[in-house]
Amino acid sequence: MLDYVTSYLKSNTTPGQAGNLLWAFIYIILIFLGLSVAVIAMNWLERKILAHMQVRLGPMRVGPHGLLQPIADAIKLLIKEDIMPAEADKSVFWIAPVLVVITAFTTFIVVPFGPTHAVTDMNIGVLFMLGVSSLSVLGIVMAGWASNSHYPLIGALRSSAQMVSYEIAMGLAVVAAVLMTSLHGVGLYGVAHGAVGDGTLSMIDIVKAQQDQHAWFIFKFFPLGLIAFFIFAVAMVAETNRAPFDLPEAESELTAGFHTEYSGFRWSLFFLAEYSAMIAVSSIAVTLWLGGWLRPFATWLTGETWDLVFSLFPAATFLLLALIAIVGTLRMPKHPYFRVQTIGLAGFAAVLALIGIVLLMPPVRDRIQDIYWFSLKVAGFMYLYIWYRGTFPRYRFDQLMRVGWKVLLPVGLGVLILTAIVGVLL
Amino acid sequence: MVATLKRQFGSGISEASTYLGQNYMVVDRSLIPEILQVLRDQEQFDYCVDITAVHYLTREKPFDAIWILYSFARNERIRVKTLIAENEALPSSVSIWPTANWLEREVYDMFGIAFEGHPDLKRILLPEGWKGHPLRKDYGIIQQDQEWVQKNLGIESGQ
Amino acid sequence: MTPVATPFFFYLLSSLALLGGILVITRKNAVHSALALILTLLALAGLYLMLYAPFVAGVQIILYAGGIMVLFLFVIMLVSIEKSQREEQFNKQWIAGLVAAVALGALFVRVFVKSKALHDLAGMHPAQLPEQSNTQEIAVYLYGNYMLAFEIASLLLLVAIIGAVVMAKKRI
Amino acid sequence: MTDPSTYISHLELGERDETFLDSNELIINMGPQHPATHGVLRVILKLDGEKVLGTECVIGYLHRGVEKIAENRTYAMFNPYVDRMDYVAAVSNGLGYCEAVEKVLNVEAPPRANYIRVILAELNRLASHMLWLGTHALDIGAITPLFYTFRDREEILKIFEKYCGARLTTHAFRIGGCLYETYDGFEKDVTKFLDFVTPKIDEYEELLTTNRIWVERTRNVGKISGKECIALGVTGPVLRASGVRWDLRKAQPYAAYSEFDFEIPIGQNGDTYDRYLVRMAEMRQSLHIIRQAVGKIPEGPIMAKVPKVIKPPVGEIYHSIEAPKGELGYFIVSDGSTQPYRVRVRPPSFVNLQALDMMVRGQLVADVIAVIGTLDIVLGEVDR
Repeated sequence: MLDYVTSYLKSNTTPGQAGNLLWAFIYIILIFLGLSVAVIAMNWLERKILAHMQVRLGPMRVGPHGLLQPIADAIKLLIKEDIMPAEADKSVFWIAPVLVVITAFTTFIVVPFGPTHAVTDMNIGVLFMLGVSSLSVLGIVMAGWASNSHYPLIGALRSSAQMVSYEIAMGLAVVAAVLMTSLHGVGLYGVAHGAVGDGTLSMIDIVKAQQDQHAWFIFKFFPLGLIAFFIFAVAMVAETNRAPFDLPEAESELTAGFHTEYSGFRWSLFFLAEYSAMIAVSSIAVTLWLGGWLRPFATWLTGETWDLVFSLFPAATFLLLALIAIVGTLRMPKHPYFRVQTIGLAGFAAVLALIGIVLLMPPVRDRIQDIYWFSLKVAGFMYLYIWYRGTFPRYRFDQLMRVGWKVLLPVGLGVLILTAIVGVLL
Repeated sequence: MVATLKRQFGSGISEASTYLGQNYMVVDRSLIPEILQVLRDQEQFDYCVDITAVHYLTREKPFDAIWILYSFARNERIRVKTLIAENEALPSSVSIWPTANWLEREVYDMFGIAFEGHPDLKRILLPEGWKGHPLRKDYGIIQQDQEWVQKNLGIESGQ
Repeated sequence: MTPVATPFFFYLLSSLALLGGILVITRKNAVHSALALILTLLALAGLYLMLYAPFVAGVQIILYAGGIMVLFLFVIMLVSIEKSQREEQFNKQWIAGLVAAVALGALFVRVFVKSKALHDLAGMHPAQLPEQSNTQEIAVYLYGNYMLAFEIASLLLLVAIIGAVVMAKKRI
Repeated sequence: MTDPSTYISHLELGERDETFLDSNELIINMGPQHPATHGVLRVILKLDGEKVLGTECVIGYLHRGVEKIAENRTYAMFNPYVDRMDYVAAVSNGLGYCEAVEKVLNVEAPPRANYIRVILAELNRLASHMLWLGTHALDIGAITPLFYTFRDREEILKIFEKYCGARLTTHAFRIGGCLYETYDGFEKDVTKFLDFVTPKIDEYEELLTTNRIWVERTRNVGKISGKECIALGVTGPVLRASGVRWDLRKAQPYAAYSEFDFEIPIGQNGDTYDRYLVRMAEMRQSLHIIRQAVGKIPEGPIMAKVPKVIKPPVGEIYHSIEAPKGELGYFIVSDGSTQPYRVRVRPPSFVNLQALDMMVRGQLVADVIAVIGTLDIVLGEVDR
């Protein structure tokens, strides 16, 4: 039994490929927990960042700097009365949020947090992610229809049209990136590296291809990779129904769009699904264009010293966060009313510092690095999402469709064809 | 202007003068809406500022209906006033100024003066089915349609 | 990777597909029928996976469940429920249906028996493609051997798209 | 110009496009509780998919019978009530009422009072436009300008509070002038505010004016021509954005407006984007007016000689001012007693709202929101 458990640790494939059910299960649990924490953190960060963009403070009351606010919100949502409209289609109304959450979480089994840190690797990895995330639109449509009310129905119609349209542009951008895996042409660094080979749809192999070609695909065949990435970056915002493409839940038009009639726990499932879908599509973008788990400047800053420096980044990040928390603790008002909060924040700082110290240890350091770089890149995308929301007005439906069909689709096709031509010629 | 109008409508214009620098004229009920049409087309009063009414409980013809008009070209206002009796309808001026639509509805709502030819004459501020017209002088300030309130809001009156 | 509990998943997915199929024709509410159809399609995708054809499975999910069925639902949702509830269903001729089903079943049985006999005769086994290269194999066949047929099919689809646009739009 | 008389609010009028694939017509109730109807406006929309075939406004949810109350209060007692109509521009409402009563009394406010009135009214116009900008942008999906405008509007409200003790429903003026003398440092505060807010308006413009999504969402949306505006009685920035250079402050100057030099900004297309630009320009003009006024407030009394008991002679008067939303008129009938016989308020929001149906026909649901926002209605004034 112990052999079974430890045998995997030495392997260099994912548990799914190794056929190690136990570790696959452990990974699933870890990803599930990690995602939940990420969504909670996202909730707090979004409110805080948005607030600071808008000259506000954001949540400040529940816990120091509102750190416990998302937890309080979660508890509130869980103990809220469960309301189902009398005229709703009960079964469909019930299934819809579950379906949305399942699809949002299922995509993560192929997300490679590192060369071995994924539940499994499929040879159709990207296709699988796109396919499963395209199922989430079904949940939204079902939710809108089952509510048996006009605003949700319009929201659902908008959402289905929008997601089906943008999936095409998204798919074209993805195909361009997949094509690049087979084209070992001259990379950014002028290193000819093999001939035209087999392409791959597997998430891990795509990142490995970027490693072998010494170029993240965003820089490959400049500017083709960049354009494809841009198309994907726009389409993914539309896919996840976020501002400025948040028409299905445009609050000023459709009150809350497809989830107008949902409340409490069911609503929180939609919330959870939305944020994990955001993380999922960001993961695709990171994997396909930004080198997945690869650290930045992997080809320029080589050598053992640089490896060491970059491997210290995760610990440094946590120690920096701990430092910020300590400064926050010192700056807390000295009034007795804030005593509990001050102690709480100090405790939080201690936990962060502890994590940072643990991350300093060499074995942990090496295993955690891939996950760190991957998460950092995804976090960058999450910040972009919040930034968009603070900056842009909302598109109108016909304009949205125009952007999707008349701009992104032709450009995507052009990039695909040019990539093929350039790849073969070089 | 008054002279030309008087020539055109004769004794229909019973009074035309100025009070505190503001022009007004009192016309006969029968001249509405021709005089309004003339004012818009010939005298360039192309902007109907307001339509309202005043209730005089004791008078024989208890209502004053008042049109306040403005001319962009002349930069001046004029008030056209006519006296009408209880239950007497006025011709609608929606075809002259589309803005009259809601204004006439409000007059109907508040005074119960009907406008003939109005495309959609119904209450505007008060709910459908409300009894009484609040801006009439015989409608007390704390009076309300108890029956409506009880039926639609399910409460005893708030007073 | 060694397959786990293959018979169990086979029977599970098959029964889900059958259940979905039965629900499609028995539900009065068109939206429920469409959802049941999605269940069938997903179960079929699972069966493809078991046949070591992940690419086909992925395409099945993306195109059928994620694309076409969404458009189906899009149209169905616009039809008011009350109207569809009152409408007469077309599945009343169950005798004819039964006969057709029995005939089809007999055909399947015959094919199964016959092919089994053939296998036993020639010692043949169904071709088993290695899992890893299945996608590449499909690409080779699609864009190599059957290039012409593939392009003709795409032309046909293009014509269908244009036809649909023409039909749906009043003015062009 | 299409004959505006056809734009009358019945849902039956809208003809729908016959398409081969018929989709259902939807009747949607937008409001009275809806995030984008600015209060308790209820709009019944008839939709073909997302296209608007017709609208009908149902109003009156906030009806308080202000005109009836006026008949049962003395002239001075009614003064605070007018603040509650357009509560985001209470100063303008009070100014209009006080001037109307002064007119029927035949007194004139002293010049110092007039200057204070102009400064406060223009500050209030700024506050009103800021609130409009924030909520309008929020309706279109840009959430950030709301907080910026509220931050700056706060400074205006602070000045109001320092001047008269109230922030929103100020009751700043009295019949015959102003009750309060300017406090010490009033001019300094106002000048400080002017210096503070001038770059802020550029900040709003930076966020929106050249933002592609904003331009696409507002350009050619809710178009209305100058002629249609006049026919429908639409006034204020909406009229000016349609190219009619008409502002009561210039056309029939009241208070001390004739002494200041300012422009009337106009637009050309009469679409939502032009209305946005016009209002932004108006904010700058207001700053310009305040800057001129604050430097030269004349010395002297702030109250005219008004009898303790206000008893105007028998007569009727109509007086209107340029409120932030358009022409705000008061028609007062005096029967010689201490109470007005009849007060009629000509509310700009009420009349402007009538144009909604015409402006949104054939456009999309999202445009209805944009148009409601751009009309800048306040339901307290629509319903009175």
